[in-house]
Formats: sequence, structure tokens, C-alpha cells
Amino acid sequence: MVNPLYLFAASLAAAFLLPLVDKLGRRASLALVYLVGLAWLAAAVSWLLALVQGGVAQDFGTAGFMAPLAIVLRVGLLEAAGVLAVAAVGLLSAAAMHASLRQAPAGGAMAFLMLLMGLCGVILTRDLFNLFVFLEISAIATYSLIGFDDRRPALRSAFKYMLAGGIASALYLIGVIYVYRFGDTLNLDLAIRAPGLAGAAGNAALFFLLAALLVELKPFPANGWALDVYQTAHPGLAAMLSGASATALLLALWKLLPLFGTAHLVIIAGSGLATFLAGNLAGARQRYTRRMLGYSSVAQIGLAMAVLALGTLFKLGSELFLLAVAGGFVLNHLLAKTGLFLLSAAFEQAGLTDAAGVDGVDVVDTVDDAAGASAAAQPARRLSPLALAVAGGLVLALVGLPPFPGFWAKWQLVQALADRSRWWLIGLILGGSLVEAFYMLRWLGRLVAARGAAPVPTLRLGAGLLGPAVAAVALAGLGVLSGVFGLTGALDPKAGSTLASLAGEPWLWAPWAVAAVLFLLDWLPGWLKGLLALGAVAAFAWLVQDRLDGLRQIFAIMLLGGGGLFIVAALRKPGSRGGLHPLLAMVTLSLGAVLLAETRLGFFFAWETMTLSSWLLVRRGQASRQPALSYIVFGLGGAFLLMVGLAAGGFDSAGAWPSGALASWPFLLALVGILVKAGALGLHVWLPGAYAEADDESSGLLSASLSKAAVFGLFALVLSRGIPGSLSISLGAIGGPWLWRALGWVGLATALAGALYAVWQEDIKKTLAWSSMGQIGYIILAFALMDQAGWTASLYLAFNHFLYKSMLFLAVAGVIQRVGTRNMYEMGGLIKKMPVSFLTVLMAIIALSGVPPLTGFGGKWLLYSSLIAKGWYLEAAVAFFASGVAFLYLYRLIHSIFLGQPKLNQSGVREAPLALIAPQLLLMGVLMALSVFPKLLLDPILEITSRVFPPTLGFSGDALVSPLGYWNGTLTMIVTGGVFALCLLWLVINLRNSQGVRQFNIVFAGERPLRPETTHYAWRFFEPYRQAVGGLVRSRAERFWVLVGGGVSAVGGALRRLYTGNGQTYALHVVMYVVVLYLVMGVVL
Amino acid sequence: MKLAAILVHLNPVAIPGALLILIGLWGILARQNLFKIAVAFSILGTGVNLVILSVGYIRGRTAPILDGEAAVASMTDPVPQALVLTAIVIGLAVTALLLSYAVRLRSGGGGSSIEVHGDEKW
Amino acid sequence: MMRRYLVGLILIGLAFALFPLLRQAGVAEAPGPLASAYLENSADDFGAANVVTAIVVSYRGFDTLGEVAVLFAATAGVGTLLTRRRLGKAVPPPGRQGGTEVLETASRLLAGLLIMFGAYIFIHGHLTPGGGFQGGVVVAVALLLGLLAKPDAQVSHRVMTTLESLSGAVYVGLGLLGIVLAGGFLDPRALPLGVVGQLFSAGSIPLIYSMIGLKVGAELSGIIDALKGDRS
Amino acid sequence: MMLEIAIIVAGVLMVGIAIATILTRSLLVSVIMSGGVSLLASLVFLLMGAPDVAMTEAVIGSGLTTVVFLYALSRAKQPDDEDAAALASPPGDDTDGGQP
Amino acid sequence: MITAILTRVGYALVSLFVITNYGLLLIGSMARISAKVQGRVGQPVWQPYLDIIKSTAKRNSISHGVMFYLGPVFRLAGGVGTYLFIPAVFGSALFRNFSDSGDLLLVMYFIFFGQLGMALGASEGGHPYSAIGVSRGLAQMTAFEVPFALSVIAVAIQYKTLDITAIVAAQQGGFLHWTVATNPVAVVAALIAFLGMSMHNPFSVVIAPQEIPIGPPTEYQSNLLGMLQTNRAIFNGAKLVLYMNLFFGGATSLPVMVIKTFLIYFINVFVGQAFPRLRVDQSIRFFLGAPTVIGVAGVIIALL
Repeated sequence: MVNPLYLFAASLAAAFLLPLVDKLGRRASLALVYLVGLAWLAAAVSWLLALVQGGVAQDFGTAGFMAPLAIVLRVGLLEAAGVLAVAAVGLLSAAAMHASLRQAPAGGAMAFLMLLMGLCGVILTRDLFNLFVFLEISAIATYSLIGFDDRRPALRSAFKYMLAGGIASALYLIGVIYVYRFGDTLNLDLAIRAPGLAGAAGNAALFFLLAALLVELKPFPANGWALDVYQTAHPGLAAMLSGASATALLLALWKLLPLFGTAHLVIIAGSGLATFLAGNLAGARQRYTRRMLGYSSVAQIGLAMAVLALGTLFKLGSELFLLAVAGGFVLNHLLAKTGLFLLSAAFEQAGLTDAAGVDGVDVVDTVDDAAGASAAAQPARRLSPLALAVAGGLVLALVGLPPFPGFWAKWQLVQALADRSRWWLIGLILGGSLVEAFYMLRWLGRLVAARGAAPVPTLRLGAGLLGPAVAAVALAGLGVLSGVFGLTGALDPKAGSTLASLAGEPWLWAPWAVAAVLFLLDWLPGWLKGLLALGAVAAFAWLVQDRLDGLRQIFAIMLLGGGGLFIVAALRKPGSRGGLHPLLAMVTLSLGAVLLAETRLGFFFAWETMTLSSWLLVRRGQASRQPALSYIVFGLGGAFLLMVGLAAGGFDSAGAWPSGALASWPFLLALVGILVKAGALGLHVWLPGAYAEADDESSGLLSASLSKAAVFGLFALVLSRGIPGSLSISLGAIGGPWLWRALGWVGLATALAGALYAVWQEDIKKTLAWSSMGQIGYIILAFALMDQAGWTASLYLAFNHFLYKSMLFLAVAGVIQRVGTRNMYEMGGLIKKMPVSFLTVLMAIIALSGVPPLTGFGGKWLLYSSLIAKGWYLEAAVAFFASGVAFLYLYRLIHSIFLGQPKLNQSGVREAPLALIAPQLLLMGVLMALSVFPKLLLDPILEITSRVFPPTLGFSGDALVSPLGYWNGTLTMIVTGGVFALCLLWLVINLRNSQGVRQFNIVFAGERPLRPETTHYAWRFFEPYRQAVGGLVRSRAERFWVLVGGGVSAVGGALRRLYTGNGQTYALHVVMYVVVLYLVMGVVL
Repeated sequence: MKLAAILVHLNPVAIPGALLILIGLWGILARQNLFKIAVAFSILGTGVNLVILSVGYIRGRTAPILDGEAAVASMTDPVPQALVLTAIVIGLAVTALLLSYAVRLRSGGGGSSIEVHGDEKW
Repeated sequence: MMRRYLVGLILIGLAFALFPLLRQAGVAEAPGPLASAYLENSADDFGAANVVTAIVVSYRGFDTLGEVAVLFAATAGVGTLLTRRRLGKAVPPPGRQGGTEVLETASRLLAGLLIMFGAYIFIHGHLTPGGGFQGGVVVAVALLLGLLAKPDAQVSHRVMTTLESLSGAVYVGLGLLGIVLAGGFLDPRALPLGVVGQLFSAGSIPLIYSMIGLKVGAELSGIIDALKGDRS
Repeated sequence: MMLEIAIIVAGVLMVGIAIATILTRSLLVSVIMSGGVSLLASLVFLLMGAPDVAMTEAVIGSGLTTVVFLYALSRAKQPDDEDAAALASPPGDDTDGGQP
Repeated sequence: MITAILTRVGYALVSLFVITNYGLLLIGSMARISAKVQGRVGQPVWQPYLDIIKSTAKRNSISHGVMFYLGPVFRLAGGVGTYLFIPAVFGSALFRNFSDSGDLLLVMYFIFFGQLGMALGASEGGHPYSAIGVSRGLAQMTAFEVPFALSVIAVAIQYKTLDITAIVAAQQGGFLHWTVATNPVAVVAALIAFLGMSMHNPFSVVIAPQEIPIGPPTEYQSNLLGMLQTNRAIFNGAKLVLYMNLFFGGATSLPVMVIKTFLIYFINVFVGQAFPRLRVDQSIRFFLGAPTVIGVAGVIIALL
């Protein structure tokens, strides 16, 4: 292996000669800087290669001596990786700072070289005092760099930084000298074995060492200075600090870790967790991009720190495991944060910063936020799709979504913590992550410019995008590698097998692969992309068909078939419709992946993929910023619960919930996690907004298909352990009946509330959204029955809901497209303009309301039969009431849109485009077929359910027979048809010379209305009903969640008040932090 | 007698060193003027240096320089001395940089009180 | 007011952490094994009479190189921050005049002497107390003297920069020479060790220390220079 | 023993001067006094048998640092009284413009 | 096979003919009785026949569109279908109708078929009063369905079946076996719900028949109105038969059916004459109040 000393010599020589080289021109000196960076990079790569191929860590002495006498450097796996990271980040940062470095005095380039070398030294050295020297080199180089391009705010923060850094240095020196005093060595490896350091005195000495290192790691609350630096310094430098510097310091901490005793570890863990939480809470209240990134950065480092200490404290796993998890977090953080800061640098370079040198969060899209004021003067611009993709990748990685490394690390960590029953830790970590996800995704959401308005010029980022793109690509690559080979697989293939991976489940990557390909082809015309997406879905379905058992087949029709329908529907508008097709395909395939997952990790991976892709789809909608945010926050919250449930389940070898444990809380958590996605009452607040504000075809996909994935989740959860291997359920193992009864009531409440809310909506899509929620409520209720009839009802209802909700959303999409509004009272009398859509809606509402002879009645019949047979009488009555309420909004829907008086301005409306009509016709056909022959659907369902439960339902001829009654769908259809024909005949015979009248030919109260088009009775249609029962639905859940959000935000607001901006206060925080830590250590000892 | 033992055990260099550290911190935390804070920093640095060297303080020993008659057995610990040399120089570097920033902050039109340089916060 | 008490409380807390450590450390009876090893071996290893120098330049020479780098980075920072463009040229207060002829001549003479003295200090670093840093500062002080006597004197930047760069480079080169010719980076045994106590002994230690002295002197005068406002 | 007493006396003096340094209002005085503290420290170092360090502390700690301070004070047009809140006038050829 | 089908269709037509005439006469006689109660002479008993004939004979001169025409068709089909899904006379092949299509749940849901179609047709008429009437009707419907559903559940609990024929069979053997005797509470709830269902006073604001032409049929006239009037007879009859089957022991022969349904209907009208009309929100609150409690009590009694 290359002796690292050569590199130090080269760096120093380069730096020392830089003043001379600079005489040749700044270009030459910068070339030298890049050259040195590349040298480090190359060396790190060569070390890594040597080590991975079986090499062992190697020590390099100085002055011809080894450990006790001289300073020793060590190159091991982690060191090599760390140097690689530092060098890579350094090169990217240098590139981002290139322009500034060229203009500033040569000292900037020198300091940059020093910083790079200092960080490498921090990583490589095994000597405690030498570590101090390198810490000082990097610190002083940083101080110099903060001011190098002469931003006034940066000067202020540099001073603050120096105060804190100076205090930390003093502490470190005190620590190191007493370590020498008691341990009689300065070498780390010898100190670890030194007996003198074991006692109380050694503890105190080590404490100062630790405290100094911790302060450098920017713990809460002693990190105000760091935040100011992140906010004000050149973003390239911020990237260096957040990415490279933090990595180096963490590696230093990792090196020192064996020195520390339990008390120290407790301090590290506690401080790290507190930083993680506080950083994220305060981060949620930030307006400025870089300050927010700073908070996030601080929090992430806190988490990595905590994981390192916790791993040792709780013996979470082998050292390799720990390194994999902590390393995963660090890698994730370092790449993502580097990329984001560099992106911010690119923004700045593109002129998005205002004159005061303060960058607004709302740089791209200033619509409705107070923070927009600072950026309001700037002309609106939007990001190019590529820039958006890069930003998206970075943020999603940071948040820990698949397929990025953070996702795998989080899974492993939660799994390990769950194995050791450290629930509160899981709660803290996931809670903090959720808050972080909230504000990072909010930021990302803001980058998406509102469409539809006047065309906005694209922001030119140019070469500035290169750095972020490299980071994003690296993240994605490492994430995929981690996923395929296990988390450590990317680092050390030998160890891959010890950690969970998706090695056996290649299908789960299909959504990502297809989305990537389609994104690359996004420049193609819309119809071609639509066909490609359709082809991808079809190919996927064809390829995986033999992996689907009966249950999955039914769901596959709903999920994949639904996806296909809506991809067709997306052809309704001409043009490229950028981003829509890839996302539709991705959501569809992720739904397929949910079906296919065989392991718990695979299931969760697919679940998160689904959440993520559907969020992107929602965000594509025009006014979806806020709804999309609550969608993803609730989605992630639910996913976290699911993850904990799956991790803590304690499954047996067959992968089933342990007996008796079903009622225990891991199962409950997983259940609640899935109920979030299903939109159960109380957890539904994301639902109406998300469904309403997504693109119209996307709403349909979400409501008709994606919600079925949640239903599938319910079945999968119970049918075994995460994931159904076979269709078997042991009722004995399924805990108390109270659980199912409670779940039933949850479903019932959802059904009732959904229906009631839907009644009073004016927005057509909101109506459908609430209706969707209500229908899912019935499905949950039937599912909770836990018998054959109930499950049959549940599956039947699910399939029907898929059918008619698809029809409704397709028809409504056409109406909205033609009419240009979503308010029902602004429509009317469209039956003549859009007869096919009307017919679709008519059939759909008949089916939805459960009126015979269409399929909907089958669902009602099954539901009530099974409820009454089970003895859930009160539930049956409430369900009856709820389904009555459904009539209200359904009538409202069809009346307000299609019937009544037309609006004058809608006289030119045409029928919906073929892309919408064709799927509607297809669905109508299916609906009719299933109505006439219910057996077509019921046979496969009964086949599934009777394998799980003792059968109580069965066919006798064409009649479905339950213990209580019977239903012959075919005969019903014949009788109804006959009677209807008879009546129609009478009418036809009777009709004579009827004369068509103009629509507005009406008279009431003895007069002709002056403006008859205003007599369309549609607005606040059910106002008396609200007077009567409005009290049932007073948005309690919304208010609860607003309260929760407000509370979190208030805590964050209170926390950030600590950061007064006064450098002296920050210094005070530092000293106070140290004193408090000392006291805590005293308590722990 | 007991008192004497304790006194003998007390390090006469370390105690003023520690006190200087505290005084320096006091100055850093309680004085507003940027330059005064820098002065306090240099006092803190002196204190730290004293503490470091106190570890190498051995009663009755001489400087670790081999010049013929001096026996190795009568020399003090050279390690802290080597470390302090480094620490002093680094202290100077920090002080110089700190002062440069103070000069820039001051001459940029701001006051010299640290309180007025706190625009970034929360 | 609140703050004052808080500061007091915190300082008491810190004292509470610091003093027990001091008390436990106490006064050492004898150097520890590591120190003893240095004391006993430095003469044999490097032929250096001054053990501190042996440690600073050789055993822990990597630290010292880092330390020079720290100073270098600080100089770079100060130089960057306090350029004339950014700070504005120093305006001498009205009423102040340059020194008299006598003062100038005397100071020039004295400066020459000081530089020689500084050089002596760092060349003899391996024998007597003092070395590169101390000598370097003396050199810088000589420069300072010139400035004091003649405030608007311009030091030749080109010379200083070249000196600083080259001395640094030679320092690193000597270190590399250690790898090539002897046991490792900064190993002074690259040159013959000589007899302990003589000027030309201790291998490359005097050379290295000289380079350190030159570099430190140049850097420190650079800092003063920058503070004075003469950096472009 | 004499050595130790000398060290203790120097230590007491150091602490006293240091407190005075922080307490005094005059920046010039405090800079010079901090140089004095360093000088005393270098005396202590010398007494402890650390002539190298003593030299360094003397030239760097009490010499050069003080000079640097004085230059900085004069460069910043800092009034001697540390409480003086008067703003420095922006330099004449400051190209940054005079932001507040 | 063919003959079996033809026989059943024939029987059904006969059954339908009977119930239509019976329904018309029932309406006529009730109107007459109401008039007597109020001290008027009133219309002849056969007035409904005259109304239908008159309406049907009129030329239909107004068309609002297809759905407008289909409204009465749906309405009438709903009434006829509802009746055809109920076995009218226990043990009678003639009056068995098509009750093998489904059980009680089918009937309960098929009731909505006509109402929904009617609402749609009326909407296309474009008259705001129609829509107002529909909105009121639907709102009220959700409310009175609750006590009705509860009483049906009570019946299902009691007889452990939802098969109407089986329910009737279980009530055979004298008055004491009737639901009205075994679970009178549930029957009370059901009867109150019936008031709302047939939109008699005090729940008649939906159609508000006296003051102004309001309610769903506002825009309907001539032969379309004739269909609606026909339906009113059949639908009324169907509901009465359903009630009789569920709560009053069913009927083993046509006369028994006539007597029982007449009495049930009479109670209705009687109550209607005694109470003032309620606003929609009042009636909703009313149904969700006492009747619901009574219904729950009925369920509890059935459980005991």
C-alpha cells in the first residue's frame, strides 16, 4: 500500500509552494489543488482495493520508529473509505468553489489544501496529540476558508466558530495531557490498553478528550456556531464541513471509542440522540435553505454518533454490523448533504440569492409563504427536470427512503434495536426521522414549480449541477448495491450475507428500473411513453404471473390492471406530460412489487417504494404542495409503524406471528401502519387533499388501486407474518376477538365519516376522495369479521370498489378536463354533452350504492349477511345508515354534474376524449358481466377464503347461500331486466308526439325565472342534512393532528430560540454543555 | 503534617494554570469586546500551556539537555515540553486569525461588541 | 445580570471538573517510561543533545510539520482576510512622522544582528535551548524592528514568499529524504549523526530546524505584514 | 524549595494580573498585562527546567502576540476603552461598500 | 323448462295485477276515510283509477331528455320489482312471485332502485323544486332507514334467517307467534319508520303535496304521471306486504293479506292525520332519536 506520508508530503509541499506557483496564474495553483485531491482519491482507492482483496490494515511509523516513540498512521478499511470520502467531497467542493477561489487571494486555495490534508490526517493518525494537530489544521484552515470570499455574514460566523473551536481545543489539550499523565502514552492503541486510564482519574482525563471531540461534532445545544457557518459560508465549504469534516470527526470518534467506558458511551449516545431530535425539531422551523440543511446535518451526525455508542452499549451486533449501520448513515448523510449544499451553491451561482447574501427557501417557487418575501423580487424560475431529479434523489436519500443507503441502515438499526427491545430508542429515532422527512420533503416540494401558469423560464445551473449529480448517482449506486448485497456488501462482499438484502427478490427493483428508463425517455411524445409504460406493466404482469397465488391474482388485477387503465387514461391530453408516465408506471409496478415481496424487508421496501412514488405522483398535481406534504408525512409515519411492527414481530421460523402475539403491540403497530395508508378514520387527514389535488388520472389510480394495496397489506399481515407464503391462518394464534371487534368499529367509523364528509363537499374530487375512504371503511369492517363470509365480503367489496371508483374517477377526469373546474355547482346538465360519461357515472353510482341488480348489491348482501351471522348487529345497523348516507353524495354527484340546468358557458363542452372513454367502456362491460354472472368473481374469492376459514358461504346453483339467506344475482338481473323492459314498453307505447323543450323552459312559483341557468339547485345541496347530523363530523381528527403538528412545531420553535446569534452565548453553550456532560457522567458513574 | 502532604501533592504549576483557564473563559464568556475576547483567549492559552507543562514538572530535575555532566536520571519529562511548543505556536496562529476577523468585523462598519454581530440566528 | 450568574455557575462547574483532575495528577515523582525512553535513547538514536529538540523535530516531527502547516494556514487566512482591497490601506494617523536618520540606521544595524542571532538560535536547536520557532520569531522581530523604525517601509514580498515557500518545500524534502535514505519520514538519520554536542551532529535535525526557523520567521512576518495592511 | 516558592509567587502574580487583565477597561492595558502573564509563565517554565518552552513563550506568547494585538487594535481603529461603541468609519477604498 | 318459466311469469303477472288493483283501491279508500275524518265528503274510492286513465290518456307534450323519460320507468320498475321479490301469500305458488331471487336484503335494497331512478329523472327536468324534493327525500331516507334496519335485524336475530318465506313460516300458528307479539318494540320502530317511508304526515315535506307542486314529480305530467300513480299503488302494496310478512305473521290467503295490509295502512293514515308536518332536519333528528332507541331496544329484546 502507498505510504500515506507521501501524500502528506505532497500536500504540504504543494501548499508551501503554492505562493510561488500562484505567480504562474491562479489556474496553475488550482490545478495543483485538484491534483493533490486526485492523488488522495487515487491513494484511497488503491488502499480500498488492496484491503478488499484480502489485505490487512497497515501501520506507518514516522522518523523510523513505531508506536510509543513516534507517531503512527494507520490505513485500514474504514480509514481508506474515509479518505476516499474526504477526497471525493473535497474535489466536488473545490469544483463548486472554483470561481470564488479564482477571484479570492491565493490564501483560499492554500487553506483548502490544508483542510483536505488535515481531514485526511484526522482519519489516518493513531496518535492522540497528532490528532489534535490535524484537528487544528483543519479547524484553522476552515476558519480561513469561511472568510476567504469575503461574505460579511460569514465573517461573523467565523468569529463565533473560532470561539467554540478555541474552547474545544483547550479542552482537548487538557484531556490529552492527562491521558499522557495517567496512561503514559500518546499512542491510541497503547492508551486503549493502558491500565492507568481505567480508573476515575483516567475517566476524567478521557472525559475532556471526549468533550472536545463532541463539541467539534456539533452537539445540541452547543452548535449554534456551526449552524451559522453552514448558513453563511460558501456552500462549497458548507458541503466540505457537513460531508467531509463530519465524516472525519466521526471516524476520529470511532477510533477513540475503545478508550471510553460505559459512562462515556452513555454521554455520546445521549448527546447524539438529543442532537438528532433537537436538530430536526428546530430544522422544521427554518426558512433559509442552508440553515435548514445545517440543522439536518447536525441531526444526522448526532444520529451516527448515537448509533456508534449504542452499538457498543447494547451490543447491537458485531463490529461489522455496527460499521455497516453507522457507516450506512454516515455515507448517506455525507453524500446527500454534500450534494445538497453543492446544489445550493449552484443555485447561488445561478443568481438565486438576493443581494444580502441570504438564500430563501422559496427561491424557485414563491407562492404563499412568508419566506417568499425575501425572494419575491426575483423573477420566478423553475428547475429543469434533471435538476429536480438530482435534488429529489438527494433529499429522498437524506430522508432514508429506498433505494438509498439510509433506508437499509435504518431497517437494520430498527431490527437490531427491536431484537433487544429498545423500544423507546426506536421511537426517538423514527420520530426524529419523521420530522426531518417533513421539512426536507417540504423543501423538495417547494422546488417543484407550479405548472399551468405562464411558462416560467428554466433556471440554468450549468456545470454547478455536476457535483450534486455525482453525489446523487453515487448514492443511488451504493443504495442499490447495499440492497442487492446487504448493507456491507458495497464495502465488503464477504460480509454481505450476514445482513438482510433483497438478493432473492429482483422483481422489487422493477419499479425503479422502469421509472429510470422512462425518465430518461421523458422527452418522447406522450403517447409513445404511455405505450412504453403500458408495455412495461404488461410485461411485468406476464413475467410474474406464475408467482401469484389466488389472492395475489385478484389483487394483481386491481393493482396492475388499474395501473394500466390509468396509464391509458393519461393519454387524454396531447403533449409530453413530462414525468407523468414514468411515475404512473413506477406506482403501478411498486404496487406489483408489494404483491410479490416475499421477505419482510422486501415487503417494506416495496411499501416504501409505493409510498414514495405515489407521493411524487401526488406532488405532480397543480396545487398539491400542502396535501402532498401531509400525504408523505403520514405515509412515512405509517411506514415507520409498519417497519417497527415487522421488526419487532418476533416471527417464528415459518414467518408467522408467534401464537398469542397477534394482539400484542408489534402486530398492532403494523396494523396501524397499514391503516394509515388505508385512510382509516383518525389517520385519514392526508387523504382528501392528496386524492383531490393529484392529477386527475393519478387520483383515480390512488383511490381505485393504491388503496387496495393497503387492503392487501391487511390480508398479508394476518395471513402470515409480514408476507404470505401460503394461505393459512391459525385462528388460535390470532389474539383476542376484541381486537377484531375494535378494528371493525374503526372500519365502520371510517365508512360513516367518509360518507358524511362526502355529502357536504362542493369539490367533485373531494367527494370522491371521501367516498373512497368510506368504502375502504366497509372493506376493513368486513375484513375484521375474520370469517369466511367476512373475508369474502371484504375481497368482493374491494374488487367492486376498484371497478366503480375507477369508472367514477375516469369519468370525472373527463368532466374536469372539459369543464375546467372541480366545483360541482359550477357544472350542470352535462348529460347531453357527455352521455357516455353520464352512463359510466350512473352505472358506477348504482353499483356503489348497492342497489340491485348491479354488483354493488352483492357486496352489501355479503356484508350484512356476514355481520348479522357473526352477531355484529349494531355494526350492521350503523353500516346500513352509512350506506344510506352514500346515496346522498352519489345523487348529488350525478345531479349536480349531469342533470339540472346547464351553465351557459359550458355550451361548447364535448364528450371526454377517447383515452378516458375506452377504459370506462371496458369497465362498464366488466361491471355488467359480473352483475349478470356474480359467480365469475365470487368463485375465485370463495376459493381463497374457504381455504383460510371453514366455509359458511356456498353456491347452490346460481344462488349464493349463506346461513341466513340467499341471493341469486342472475335471477335478480333477469327479473329486474324484465320488469324494466315491461315498464319501458308501456312508456314507449304511451309516448305520443312529445315535443322537446328548451332546457330552460321551466316555471315555478307561478313565474318564469329571470335567469333560469341560476336555478340549478346544486350549491350546499344537503344543508338541512348538515343541520341535522353535521355534529357527527366536526374534523376532530384534523384538529388533533393540527394540534400535534403545532406542538412539534412549537417545541422546535422553542428550541431554536436557544440560538440567539450571539457568539458569546454560543461559547457559553459550549462550556455549559461540557459541564452538564460532566455532571451526567458523574451520575452515570 | 497532613496539610504538608497535601501541599506537597499539589502541583504549583497546574493550579495557576487551571485558574488562568477559568479566568480566560470568564473573559470569553463575560466580555463583549471582540478584542477583549481575543485577549482572554490568549490568557486561556497560557493557562492551558501551564497545565500541560505541569504534568512534566518533577521537583528538582533539570532541563532535558545532554551536555556532558548532566545525568539522564536528573532530567524532567521532555514530552510535555515538546507538546507545549506546538501548542504555543498553534495558539499564536489562532490568535492572529481571531484578531483578523475582529479587525474585519470592526472595520466593516460594525461595532466591536460581539452582540451586534448576531444577525444569523434561530 | 442573569448571564453573569450563569457564567459564574458554569465556571464553578468547570472548576469542579478540572480541579479533581489536577489533584489526582499531582506532581509526578519521576518521568514515565515513555519519557525515560526518550531521555535515554535520543542521544543514541539521533545524536541530539537537546532531547526536546529530538522529540520535536524527529520522534514527533510529524506534529511539528503539522504545526508549521497550522501556522501556514493561519497566515493564508490572515493574508486572505486582510488584503488591502478588503480592508483598505492603512492610513497613518496625522502628525506621525517617520523615524530619524539615526533611528533608522541603528535599527537596520540591530535588525542585522537580530537576524544573525535568530539564525544562531535555530542552528543550535539540537544543542541548546531554543530552535526553529524561537529563532524564527527573533528573525520576525528583526523585521518588526524595521517596520517600527520606518512604518512605511515595504518588505520585499517576493523575497519573503520565495523564502517561505522554499524553506517549507525543503523541510518536506528533508522529510522525504528520511524515507529514502533512512527509516522513515522525517528521520534525521538521512545525514550522518556525528558526535553528540557538536554543531554538525544529530543528522538533519539542524537543517530541519533551520528550515522551520526560516519558514516560521517568514510566516510570522507575513502575519504582521498583513495586519499592517501591506498585503495586496 | 526556593524554586517552588518562586514558582508559587509567580503563579499568584499571574492569576492576579490575569484577573486585572479581564477587569480593566482599557484594551491597551489588558493587552500589555496579558503579555505580562505570558512573561511570568515563561519565567515559571524556566524555573521548571523547560528553557525551550520558556524561550518560546517569551518570544511568542509575550512578545509577538502582544505586537500582533497592538497592530490589530490600531488597524481596527478601536478606541482604547472596550466599552466604546462608536462605529469605525468604513475604509475609504472599501470596495465592498459599507453594509451595516 | 319453458313451461315452468312461462308459468312463473304468468303467475307473477297475475300477482301483479291483483296487487295493482288492491293498491289503487286502498289509496282510494284511505283518501275517503281521511276526508270523512276531516268532515269532508271526499273522493270516490275508484278515483285513483280515474286519475290514471285521465293521465295516461293525455298527450305528453314535454320532453327534457332521455333520463327524464326513464325516471318513471325506473320508478315503476322499482315498485314492481320490489313486489316481485316478496312472497305475497305464504304457501301460495301463485303469489310466490320471484322471491327466490334473494332474501330480505335484496328487497330492502331494491326499494332504492325506483327512488334513485326517479330522482335522476326528476333532476333532468331541471326544476329546482324537484332537486329540493330529492335532497329532502334522500336526507330523510337515511334517517328512517335506521329504525327500520334495526327492526329488520331484530327479526333476523329472532328467526335466525333473512329469508322472508322462512320468517313467515316461523310466525305461523296464531297471533302469539307473530313478531308483533313476540317483539312488539321492534315492530313499533318499524312502523314509525314506515311513516317516513311512505312520506305521510308528519314526514311529508318531501313532496309537500298541498301547497305548491313540489317534490320529485314536479315536472311530470300526463302519461308519465300515470306511471307514477300506478307505481304508487304497487309500491305501497309491496311495502305493506313486506311489513305484513315481517311483523304480522304473513298471510296464508289473499283475504287475510287484504285485511292485514289494510289495517297496517290504516294506522299510518291515522297517525298522519293527527300530527303536523316536520321540517326535514327535524324529522331526521326525530328518526335518529326515539325510534332508533326503540329499534335498539328491539334488537336487545330479540337477543334476550
